[in-house]
Amino acid sequence: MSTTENTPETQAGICPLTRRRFMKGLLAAGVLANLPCGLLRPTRTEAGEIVYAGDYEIFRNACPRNCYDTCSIKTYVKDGVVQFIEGATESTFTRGGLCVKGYGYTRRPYSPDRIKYPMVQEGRGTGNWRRVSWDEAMDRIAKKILQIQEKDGNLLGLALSKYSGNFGITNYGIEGMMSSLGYTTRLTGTPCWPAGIDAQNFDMGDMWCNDPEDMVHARYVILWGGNAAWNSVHSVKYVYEAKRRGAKIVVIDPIMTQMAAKADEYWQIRTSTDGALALGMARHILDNKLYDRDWVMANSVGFEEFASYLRENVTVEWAAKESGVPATNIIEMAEEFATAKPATIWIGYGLQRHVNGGAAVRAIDALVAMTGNVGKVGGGARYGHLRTWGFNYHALLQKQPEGAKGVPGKAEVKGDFHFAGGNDAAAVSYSDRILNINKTAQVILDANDPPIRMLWVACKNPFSQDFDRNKMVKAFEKLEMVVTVDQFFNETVNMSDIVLPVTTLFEEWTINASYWHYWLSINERAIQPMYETKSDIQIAATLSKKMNALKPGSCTFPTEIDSKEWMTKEFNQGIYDLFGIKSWEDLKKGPAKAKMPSAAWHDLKFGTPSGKYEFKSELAAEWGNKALPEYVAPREKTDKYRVLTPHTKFGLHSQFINLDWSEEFNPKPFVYVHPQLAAEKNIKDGDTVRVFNSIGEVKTTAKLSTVVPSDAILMYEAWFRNNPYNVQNVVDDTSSDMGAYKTGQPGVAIHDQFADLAKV
Amino acid sequence: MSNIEMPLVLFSVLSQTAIGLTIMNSGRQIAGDDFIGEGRRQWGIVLAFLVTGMVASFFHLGHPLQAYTALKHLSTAWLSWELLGVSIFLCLALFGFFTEKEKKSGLVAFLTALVGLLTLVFMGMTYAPPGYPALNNALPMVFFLLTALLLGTSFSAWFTPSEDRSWLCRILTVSLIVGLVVYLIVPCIWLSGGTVMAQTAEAWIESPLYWGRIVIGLVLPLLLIWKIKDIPPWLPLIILIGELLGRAAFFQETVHAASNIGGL
Amino acid sequence: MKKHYGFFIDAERCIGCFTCAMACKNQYHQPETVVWRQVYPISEEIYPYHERAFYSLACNHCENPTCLNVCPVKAYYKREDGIVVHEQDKCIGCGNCIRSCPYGAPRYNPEQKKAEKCSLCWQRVDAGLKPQCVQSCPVEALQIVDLATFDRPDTVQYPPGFPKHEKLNPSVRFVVPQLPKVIGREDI
Amino acid sequence: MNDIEAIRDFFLAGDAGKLKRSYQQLSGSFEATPPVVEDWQEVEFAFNRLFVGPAALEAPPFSSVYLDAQGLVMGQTTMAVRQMYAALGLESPWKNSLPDDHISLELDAALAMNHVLKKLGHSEIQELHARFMNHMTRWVPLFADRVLTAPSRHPAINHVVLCLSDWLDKQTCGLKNYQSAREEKV
Repeated sequence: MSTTENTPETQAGICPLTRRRFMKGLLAAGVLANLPCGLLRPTRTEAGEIVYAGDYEIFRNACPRNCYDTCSIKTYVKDGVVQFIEGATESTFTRGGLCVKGYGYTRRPYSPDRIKYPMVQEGRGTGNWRRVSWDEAMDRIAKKILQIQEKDGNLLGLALSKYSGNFGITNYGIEGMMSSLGYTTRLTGTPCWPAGIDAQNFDMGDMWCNDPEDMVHARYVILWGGNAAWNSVHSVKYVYEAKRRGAKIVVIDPIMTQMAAKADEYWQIRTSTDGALALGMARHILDNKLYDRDWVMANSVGFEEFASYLRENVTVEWAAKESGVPATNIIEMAEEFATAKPATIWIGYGLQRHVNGGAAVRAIDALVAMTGNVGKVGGGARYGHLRTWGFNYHALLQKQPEGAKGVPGKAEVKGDFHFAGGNDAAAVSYSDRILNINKTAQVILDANDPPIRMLWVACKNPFSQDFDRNKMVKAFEKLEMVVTVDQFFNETVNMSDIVLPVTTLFEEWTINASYWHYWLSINERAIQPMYETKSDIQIAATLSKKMNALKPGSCTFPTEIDSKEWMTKEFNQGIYDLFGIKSWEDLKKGPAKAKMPSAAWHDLKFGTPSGKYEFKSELAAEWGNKALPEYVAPREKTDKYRVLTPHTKFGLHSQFINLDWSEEFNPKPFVYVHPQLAAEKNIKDGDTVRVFNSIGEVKTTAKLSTVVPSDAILMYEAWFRNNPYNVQNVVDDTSSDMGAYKTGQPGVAIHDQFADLAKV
Repeated sequence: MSNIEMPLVLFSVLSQTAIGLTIMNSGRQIAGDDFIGEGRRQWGIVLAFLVTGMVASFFHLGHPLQAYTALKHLSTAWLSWELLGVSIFLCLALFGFFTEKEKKSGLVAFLTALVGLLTLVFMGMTYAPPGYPALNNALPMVFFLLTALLLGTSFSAWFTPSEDRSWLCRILTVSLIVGLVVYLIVPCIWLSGGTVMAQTAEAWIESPLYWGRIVIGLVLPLLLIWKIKDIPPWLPLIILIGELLGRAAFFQETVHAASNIGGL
Repeated sequence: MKKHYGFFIDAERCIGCFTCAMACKNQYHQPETVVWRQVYPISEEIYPYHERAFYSLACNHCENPTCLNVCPVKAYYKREDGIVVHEQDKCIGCGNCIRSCPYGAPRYNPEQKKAEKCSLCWQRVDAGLKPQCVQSCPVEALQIVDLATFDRPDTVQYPPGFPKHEKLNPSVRFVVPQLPKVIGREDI
Repeated sequence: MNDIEAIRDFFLAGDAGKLKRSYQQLSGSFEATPPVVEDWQEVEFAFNRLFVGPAALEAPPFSSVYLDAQGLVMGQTTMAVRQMYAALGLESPWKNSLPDDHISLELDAALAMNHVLKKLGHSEIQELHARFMNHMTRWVPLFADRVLTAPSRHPAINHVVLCLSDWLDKQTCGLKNYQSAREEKV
């Protein structure tokens, strides 16, 4: 639809001619029989005139990014080309809308800058690229893999770096591809939310949150350490609705976020002291007998021990001193929270990216539990869930080739989205080598037996997203071959030997579920893949074909796959029942919502060893933490000011910000500095400043802003296509306290970073 | 900060010069001033200014070939009236040029001057849009009248024997002083207005174009006239340069209301 | 009463997410630098927190549109339902509407050398759909309303930060943003 | 081999060998003498930086990038060009995977049109051809300019682009004659 009179013909400088006008004449004259053109071919059919108005084909897609909202998309296609997209109106969560990022999607398949063909770089970083066929690319890769096998007797020298660039279910075929080659090195864990996942597992036996749509029933909502207004825009309407119905909305955050501006109250907390604040509130609730005694007695273990800990170690004054929040306010909120029924806390992922982040989440969980708000509609300690992810993981679960060797013994590959299954435990005598994704640079440098010789990068941009970028440069020097699968050229591609072009969401079949809301969408192939792009599982199949041609039996991955068929293989009766659908085809009519009660733990049957809510968790103690949700001190300052590098509203990690439409509204990065700190440093709005610490520096423009506390520096993580800005230059890989139990590796203390700044 | 709009700078200043010159011509013809033989040359100069300005104005349009359609909206668009005014003015000037031989044509000159004066009013209305709070008033009209006056009088000197120029000198001196006062006071008034007006004032005051217009277009000519007590043939050109600089400031430095949306 | 469409901008709900502006680009694919809808941050003099309150504005479809009045070629017309439409085939690119509109709604399209502006998605409206920006808003802060029947008492036509032009009578109504109670840190 | 076929193949070449082959097939009927190329690998690297990737292209070989307000492919221009091919009864073998307005495909279409013109002198083909050439003259000079001034420009590639411009000039000369003749008729 276009309101402009700018017809395609005037745009291109040509006028439309109906073909039948002279087709007949030409055919009669026999001229078309021996045209000299070597590329163009006679049209196959006598199709009707191309219509330029209306008449769209509509396809179902879903945003596969690492985001709460996982929006269900309606894609309008004409002439085989995506024209525009909308949110699916069938979903009560997205209600026909997407977000600022999602609406930029139409730029992706058709950007002239897209990676189009498999290419080989003669010398990393030289920019000397040769275009090769898929066959040649695979030949090089396969030969390298066989060479590693030959040299080391195993494939532990082949490592996979993959995370959340595409959360489509069939994209787990990348892990499947690695398994089908043998036992390899896996960079596992998650930089995102692991400490909180462990915390919730210790407390409740799983991470499971209420349906965000039931937040409207809450009488008191605390959004703690998360900025929903930027990172889950579709959830905000439920917060508003709760407010309209009389709930009080409180935001606790070191930064005066957009969500904070929309709350009834905003509390500026000292970064990394969330645990102290929660425990201070708990102490007051305890002292005033405002806790839900019946609930605690019936549904928990260890409450008495927790209560003694509070009495002996915690006071409201202490909490006030630690957190910077005045004691009177702590008391007031504790009383309000404890008496509002139901009350809920949305625990953001920001607050657990600390050396004491898991402990803080446990303290907040305890606050929700002791007030009897767990298992209630409109209540809950909301963090995330994977309850709607019960797929077959057909693409993921591949068998190693016969005779494959790895690390002796059985080691379970873990990860937030890693789903158990696959190998028969008894039969397994080898395992993958498991390394920490959050220390990618360090583990590459440290691994020596055998060294990591080859790195496969997919759904990830390590140079933009992994920590300590300067160390990453050194780590890459150690690698013999780097293969990156991506849509756009970025610094990681620049540091690769081979790049493989991957499809966009419009060009492949897959399924997408959310880790937050309860909706499920399929992702249809709306358009033909552009250029020579392939989906991740097609790439796996292509590699398998080559591996087997060079050395039969060296790869168990199928050599021919139909991606639509592979999508259907992920469904099972459990999924159909959960979503109340008869077949996956029902999803072509629109997304479906899980038929689950809206309250997590509604039956109060917890997944903990005791089956109850565990204020005291022996499991936590086993994994090296305190059994009780005790306070853990923040990380010692390593430089003058705290550096916070949260998400920007214009991007999702390294994605979207590079698109031209995005640049229209967000052309360049800034460092946000409180006017008081700026004055001390003689920095004015618009000055170029240097943020630096022992591991590196970032240079960018200063914006003075009172939303940042005066003892912190704020920069949003981002990858711009024409700007070397990279916050990972000043973020080190210090671990957070939890994560190893469920995700295999501890998280990373992204927000426990420190630096100094100076005017350039 | 807006676009310098060079075509509009040239068009407005040059057409206003033509109008000013015609008004002077008409005034003198009515007053019975005797300059036989100069009349046709004067029409020629008027036409030269006007046609150059009009040609320049085409470069301002995205689609110059459709310029004639701009006459369509006489009901509300001052720009349509401006075009109509300029067109009639052009026709009359051409008529004047071709008909005036030996004989004076006081009526044609008078009519042309009248149309010119009206056109100045239309121009003043056209360039006083709500988008520019500092100009959304009578100021553009004042500026344009001043331009016509300054350049009309000074270029008139070309057609006036030096012994007859003293009264021209007096008019020009007074006009220059008025211009100087107006141009110095206006930004000061803006400073006490709303945000966008104040921003406009600051932009003007910080602009070399504005000070160039004050110095070259007003102060320098005043000093020269005071010193020489005459209008030498090159003086109008200096004033013209000043006017062009001033008009460039008018277009480039005036702040648009939309730049302050969200601000007080 | 006659229908008169306008935008209702609830700045209290608005989270400044730019979704509306991007949804517009997604629908109309305007060239670089041409935006029909822009999200303007409200200055700290009005809302004391930097970039935390916004007005999402496009064309205000004024009752007495200056763009229409000043256009010398009659490229603008106002529909019965109040929508101000710019017909690009008539436009000669004189820029008069761009200079004239105090709300910055018409923009210059450097490719076509013509002006263009928000159409209130009249084709979508005619087809019974919401304008794309309205449909896209995740917090229902932006709505299309019929001013003939719109009577929310808590709205204003000229909130601080929005140029007041009573002659133009812009067809917009606002709810102004509120401040949360802020509990600051005691230690800094 | 027809020069324009050589240019067409040059812009579609996937490697140094193919670049060399098509380059050598340029007949030399163009005024400029082709620069001697010592290292074809170097040409290939430059060629990829200009037209292929994986980094952002210095001179995208698609007309839509130059003519569409959007600056991306598969937009209005691509579809209009597709329509032109369809008018001749032709379509791209890479429909919806390679944009139809890739320079090589456009040259191929021009070849087809020239052929039909010669055979038939069909007036409607003449009109189609004129319009298509008009389209090409709108973007090829912009494209050539980008190539000639790109950071990765290379003498050999410059030569091919100059040959292309040359050819287009000759074509449009004929076009002008045709147009003036047509105007007279009107």
